[in-house]
Amino acid sequence: MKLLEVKKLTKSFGGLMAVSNVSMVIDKGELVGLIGPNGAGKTTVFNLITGMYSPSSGTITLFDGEQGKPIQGQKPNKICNAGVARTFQNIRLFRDLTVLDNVRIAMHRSVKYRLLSCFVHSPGYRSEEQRIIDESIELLKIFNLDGKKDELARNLPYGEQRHLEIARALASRPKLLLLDEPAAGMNPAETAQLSEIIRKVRKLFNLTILLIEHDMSLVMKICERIYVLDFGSVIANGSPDEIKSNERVITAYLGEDAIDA
Amino acid sequence: MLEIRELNVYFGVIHALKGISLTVNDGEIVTLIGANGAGKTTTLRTISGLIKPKSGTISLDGVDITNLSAKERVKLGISHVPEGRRVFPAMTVLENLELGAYLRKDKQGIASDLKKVYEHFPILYDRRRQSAGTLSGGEQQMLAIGRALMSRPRILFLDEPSMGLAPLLVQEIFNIIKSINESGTTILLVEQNASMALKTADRAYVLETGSIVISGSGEELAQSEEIKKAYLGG
Amino acid sequence: MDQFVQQIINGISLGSIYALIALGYTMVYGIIKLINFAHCDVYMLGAYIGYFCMTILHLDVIPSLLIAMMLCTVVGVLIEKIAYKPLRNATRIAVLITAIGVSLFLEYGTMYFVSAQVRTFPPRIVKSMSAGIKLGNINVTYMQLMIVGVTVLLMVLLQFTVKKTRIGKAMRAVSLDVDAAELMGINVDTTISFTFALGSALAGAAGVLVGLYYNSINPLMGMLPGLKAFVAAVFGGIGIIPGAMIGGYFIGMVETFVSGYGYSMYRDAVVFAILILILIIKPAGLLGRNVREKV
Amino acid sequence: GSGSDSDVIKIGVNYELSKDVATYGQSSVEGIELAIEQINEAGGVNGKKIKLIKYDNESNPSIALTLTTRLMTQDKVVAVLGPATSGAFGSTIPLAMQHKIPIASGSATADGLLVDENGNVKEYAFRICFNDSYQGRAMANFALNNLKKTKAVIIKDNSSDYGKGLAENFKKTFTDNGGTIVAEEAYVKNEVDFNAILTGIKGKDFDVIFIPGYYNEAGLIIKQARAMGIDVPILGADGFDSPELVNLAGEDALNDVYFSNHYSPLDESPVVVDFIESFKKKYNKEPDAFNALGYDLANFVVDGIKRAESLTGKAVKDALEATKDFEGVTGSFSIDENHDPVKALIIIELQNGKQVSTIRAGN
Amino acid sequence: MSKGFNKKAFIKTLALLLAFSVVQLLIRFNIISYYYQDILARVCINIILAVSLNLITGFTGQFSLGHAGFMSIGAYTCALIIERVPTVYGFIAGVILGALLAAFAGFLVGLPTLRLKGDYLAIATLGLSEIIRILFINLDSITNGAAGLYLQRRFVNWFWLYLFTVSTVVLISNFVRSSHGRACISIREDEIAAEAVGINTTKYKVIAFMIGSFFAGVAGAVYASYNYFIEPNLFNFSKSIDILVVVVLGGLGSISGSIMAATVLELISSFLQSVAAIRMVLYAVLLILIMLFRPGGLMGSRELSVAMLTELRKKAIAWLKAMPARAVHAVRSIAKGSGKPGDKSAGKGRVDG
Ligand SMILES: Nc1ncnc2c1ncn2[C@@H]1O[C@H](COP(=O)(O)OP(=O)(O)OP(=O)(O)O)[C@@H](O)[C@H]1O
Ligand SMILES: Nc1ncnc2c1ncn2[C@@H]1O[C@H](COP(=O)(O)OP(=O)(O)OP(=O)(O)O)[C@@H](O)[C@H]1O
Ligand SMILES: [Mg+2]
Ligand SMILES: [Mg+2]
Repeated sequence: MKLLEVKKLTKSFGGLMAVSNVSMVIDKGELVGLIGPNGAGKTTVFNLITGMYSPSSGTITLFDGEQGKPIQGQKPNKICNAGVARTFQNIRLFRDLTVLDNVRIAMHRSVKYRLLSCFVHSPGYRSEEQRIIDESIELLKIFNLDGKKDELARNLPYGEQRHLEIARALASRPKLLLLDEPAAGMNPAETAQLSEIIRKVRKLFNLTILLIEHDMSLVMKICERIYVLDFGSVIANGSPDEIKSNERVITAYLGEDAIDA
Repeated sequence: MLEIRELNVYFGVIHALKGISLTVNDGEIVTLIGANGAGKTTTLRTISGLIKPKSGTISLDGVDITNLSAKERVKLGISHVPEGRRVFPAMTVLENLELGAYLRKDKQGIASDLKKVYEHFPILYDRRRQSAGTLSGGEQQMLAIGRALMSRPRILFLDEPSMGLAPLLVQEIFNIIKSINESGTTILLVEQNASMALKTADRAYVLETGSIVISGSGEELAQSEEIKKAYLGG
Repeated sequence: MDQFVQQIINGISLGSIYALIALGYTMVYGIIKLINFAHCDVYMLGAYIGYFCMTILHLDVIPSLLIAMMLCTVVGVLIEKIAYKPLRNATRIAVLITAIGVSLFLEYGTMYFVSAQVRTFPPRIVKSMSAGIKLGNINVTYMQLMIVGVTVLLMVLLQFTVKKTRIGKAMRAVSLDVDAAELMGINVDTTISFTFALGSALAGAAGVLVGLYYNSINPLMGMLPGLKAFVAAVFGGIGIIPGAMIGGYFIGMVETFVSGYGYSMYRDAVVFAILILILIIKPAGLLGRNVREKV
Repeated sequence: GSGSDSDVIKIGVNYELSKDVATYGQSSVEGIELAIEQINEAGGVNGKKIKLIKYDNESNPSIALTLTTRLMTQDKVVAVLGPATSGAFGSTIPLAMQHKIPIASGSATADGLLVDENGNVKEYAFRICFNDSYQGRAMANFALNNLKKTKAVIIKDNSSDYGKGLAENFKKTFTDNGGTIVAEEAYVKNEVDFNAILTGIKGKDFDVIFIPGYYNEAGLIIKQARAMGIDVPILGADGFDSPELVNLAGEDALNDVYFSNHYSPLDESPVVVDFIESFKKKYNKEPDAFNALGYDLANFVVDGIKRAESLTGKAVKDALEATKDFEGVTGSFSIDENHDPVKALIIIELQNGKQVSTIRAGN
Repeated sequence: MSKGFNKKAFIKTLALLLAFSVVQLLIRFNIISYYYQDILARVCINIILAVSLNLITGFTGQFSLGHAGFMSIGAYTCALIIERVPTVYGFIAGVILGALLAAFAGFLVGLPTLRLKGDYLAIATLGLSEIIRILFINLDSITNGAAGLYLQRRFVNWFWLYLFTVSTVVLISNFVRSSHGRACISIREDEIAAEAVGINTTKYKVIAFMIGSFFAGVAGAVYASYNYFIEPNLFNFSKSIDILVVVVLGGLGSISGSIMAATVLELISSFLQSVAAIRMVLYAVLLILIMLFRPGGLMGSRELSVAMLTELRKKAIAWLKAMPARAVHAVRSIAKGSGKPGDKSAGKGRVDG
């Protein structure tokens, strides 16, 4: 069953075609990789899907069951509320807030009380706040961050910041999660740990995941299907094994002796 | 060439570097590895003069440079590719590169170095009029390295140069590091990609929460079980 | 028709004054992202220094101007060293409050010494400055021509400095990333001091020129044009040198035409309304590019 | 019993010493301090020295209010001088009524300031300056009757109640008696460039300009108007009175300028001559209207204190109310039932920067 | 759990009532003089202003230089109503209507200008408040122009001041601690990330502006009635700056900081009155010094809490305990003739504490 369909997506900056004519389909429950050389347009695809940019042309459709809804060009918060969450290539946490607050903010979407009742803190308000805290802590537990819930995000080590970003993205209860280089800056041990976590949350939250990553050990290990982008266009699409042996991908991206991992 | 003795750095109450000593000999590639937050970046920033140490000495070619300004250190031949690239976003690629040669006056030398950088990173030539802030992550990394080379350094610090680069480029970058080194530049390399780093380096130091715990030749460390377990994912 | 031309002349000369002050705002803003509220008070100091040179030392206009520029440079650099430099790593708004403090200090420090009274320049000098050309019904004084000339010249020089010279490149680098600039071998402190020196020298010159032009100075004289100049800088795109100029002329023109056609009571309201409209259309000012951060 | 057991008598000074209208406050206080110095040198009041307690209200009526409270209840003064502007002065009147301590201003000119909505005088408030309607009317009549001008342009100080009050009253009298207002323009304090306004009116048909405002800006308006070739008579009020007017406008520009005032330096009465001399000695400059009004204000209040039966607010108020033929620098005056001074107004003519004649004007 | 919460709220309410009654009694028995009442009133009004601006600038991160404009709408509305209906009911109606109109203005301002960022927004808000002021000057027939409006009666007393101040503080701090408040804070922290986690940033900016201006309107109304007099120039650019100074000095994003700064600044200001001639110079120097030594403001973005007080107390006790030793040391070193070392350590202790 389709969850996301991208059709003929194009984005140009001035004369530069960052993304050109990209079409892809992601089914519900899949874990799909998006790889390609630096500057191929991967992050731009994410930015288009999440509404950070509006496309020059093309459509992006998000499915709810059979029902498809175009989301291109909408504001990021709308798209998030439609069920798409993301992390950023350059970590963008709320650095001066606590770990707990980072997650709580992202739960805003599910908050049930009205604007006026938050002025007086009615009983309903209080139980709802408690729910938010409880659920946030549950979420942090998955990432082993519950013990640090009162620390400022900026004071976390890099790896934990990446984890927190994923936790925050999950807090909005997305159907589709976009991860932009989650393993960047991590050492192999940490990367291994990350892949475990990705597996776990995927099961737990019934997630569909689209993942950008340059660490092939991670990508090849966990992705079921991979799209390869080069100069803004899809040059290959297939299972990890197919991709590994694709000549075009090897010359453009992987290099001859990269697949020892 | 570079000698660091008993370096102590504090951030407020955090004791980030706890009496670090290390040496880099002329012509070597030395790598500094360690987990996140171990203090690798802090070490580099201290050596290049962005952070003032509480105690300890740094000397270059036997001259104490602990109290020199960053500018004077650049003059003496230190160049630093900082963590997170730190390109000048609103300036074009070309302007960024020119700034790398800020302290140099030899127009011809600069021009030929510029050519060399473009040879190393052809994509930078294509993007030379684009503002650096809109480059992709990998492109920015190349720019940062290119910019550092423009000062024609004698010793180059690289802080996680492979971060966010495509596999092909990772190899490429390490090749470039090697060739830069071969053309006479001494290199101090901080890396998360420990296996590549150890492969490339002559010697290595392992940093853990602000102290150096192990040091040795690159090969030696690459074989060490401890290292394998902690840093090589083995 | 005559009236129209005359109003354009009025607008240009008023605009030049705003532009002259706005250049200083914009330069400092460009490098440390600080709305240097004290800038308009350095302008006021310049006027007083010129005044004392001419009345007490009986100097001529040009030497007074130079002395004022020199002393203002010193003041500007001192302000930066004492009040702003310790706050390099603080939030911008904290520095802004400090700048307000410095501004109050200069205003009331000056007022304490020279009282709030307006001062006028010696008649001999004022007379020599108020000559002009008459073309039919249209009046242009040499002073006006001089102010316009100086403003345009300075703008060109500044733009050249920032875009083409080494120090200019250093200024831009510092404004983008202090640490990285330092790694390039740029002396950040010197560069910032240089910017303040340049801006303050401009303010000093503007103070003397404008003081002479209108022949009226007082310790609070910087407030009104300071605010307008700041608005002008933002209007043109703060941090952008030609922007300050365009902003200055724009505001000068709008003010002139609104007043000139009988709506002087609503003058500032109209200026601000247009400003807001323009900002809504161009959120980073007329010349500013609204670059969305790449994520 | 305010301070009756000590050997000083405290008078509060609540003036605009900083921010927007610091010039008015500072000038007033110069006059006040000179007067008190002289009084103390002459032995004070019944052997007691006068002590001024001086605060800065930052040109802000709201702070003026606090300071009045402070002066009346903490410092226990017998009277408060100031503030200078009508707004600030008016806002403190309720406190004077509440604490029963007189306050007096030398420059709060707004009409109706001292009476409540039922027309009853607010007992504890006094002033020694003309009100706006008096001067506005006088100048309108002067323009119509003496100068025979009927088409006026008003350029008013839009940031002060003074400018607004004068303009309104001038306009009313002028139009009621057959004149027309061709244009009404406005500026704000500390402005220096009036070329746009002047160019704008230049094309119109008018024969007199009225500038309700202060010399700081008026001087520049006159200068710029004359430079532009506008040579109709220019009228103003006591805000013009300052030696700086000549410096600002330049002698050549000050032709056919008329303004209403309390006194003229041409006046040879000994009070005026003495005042000018001692003022020059103390401050090394010529006095202006605010200086003179401040000086008179202090003397007026001390005169009241001298005559008061006791040092209570009520007694001082009664004494001030009874003031008759007080010989001030700004003219001799008595206090009327509305606590306004009854004093003559003169109109001064300037030619080539010199005061050439004074015209006694009634209404 | 929820029982504990109620207890806390109960204790807080009790403390608030107690504070009110104590001051009320002190005023009754004339222990708090008129002058101190006056200072109290000003502090209260400044607290309302600062806390409301803090919501906009401190919590939501929107740099506003136009708070005085919103305040003036409340002030004029209230004054005009009181003028016609000079009763307590008129006053209450004035406050409510003033606040609502100010909030409406906040809404109008918010919609178009909120796509502006940083200094551009600041200048737009400054412009709007100036436009409002100029309108008040020129709408002569309603506002009496530059001459201002006089009010014969003062309705504001300790009861009203306390009510309005406490309500403002409680309502706004409740708001910022709610999910909606956190949405505002996230805008300050990182607008792009906030959008990405589903926060409608435009909506929350407008909400922050509306709530902030609502309470600025309340402050304005109270101010008008307290002062007997208002004029357009009371609400000029410098007034906005004054409010901003309080907020920054207290700490952006700290309500207790705003409260403290409003109090401290008022006290400093009245203290400096005794040196009228150079008070502004001293004030300026103080301002600079405070910012140099505490660039994050008195409180940073933290709130005053019991834990913090305990810590402070501990520090103070330690400091006091060390006093005798220090004194002995000082005496000794003076005896030895090595200057006055006591000064240095004392000064340092203060800056650190
Ligand atoms: N806002 C922008 N303005 C101009 N060019 C842009 C902009 N954003 C992206 N680009 C360009 O589009 C191309 C694709 O960038 P993108 O960030 O999507 O690459 P990427 O595939 O994510 O690369 P990397 O793996 O290095 O992160 C790059 O060449 C980049 O310079
Ligand atoms: N400016 C700073 N202020 C406070 N603490 C800092 C600062 N910079 C670094 N630290 C702390 O110093 C320690 C060392 O940091 P450093 O950045 O040097 O680590 P690193 O080894 O480079 O880690 P990474 O692999 O994540 O880059 C960390 O605990 C970090 O939190
Ligand atoms: Mg990318
Ligand atoms: Mg690092």
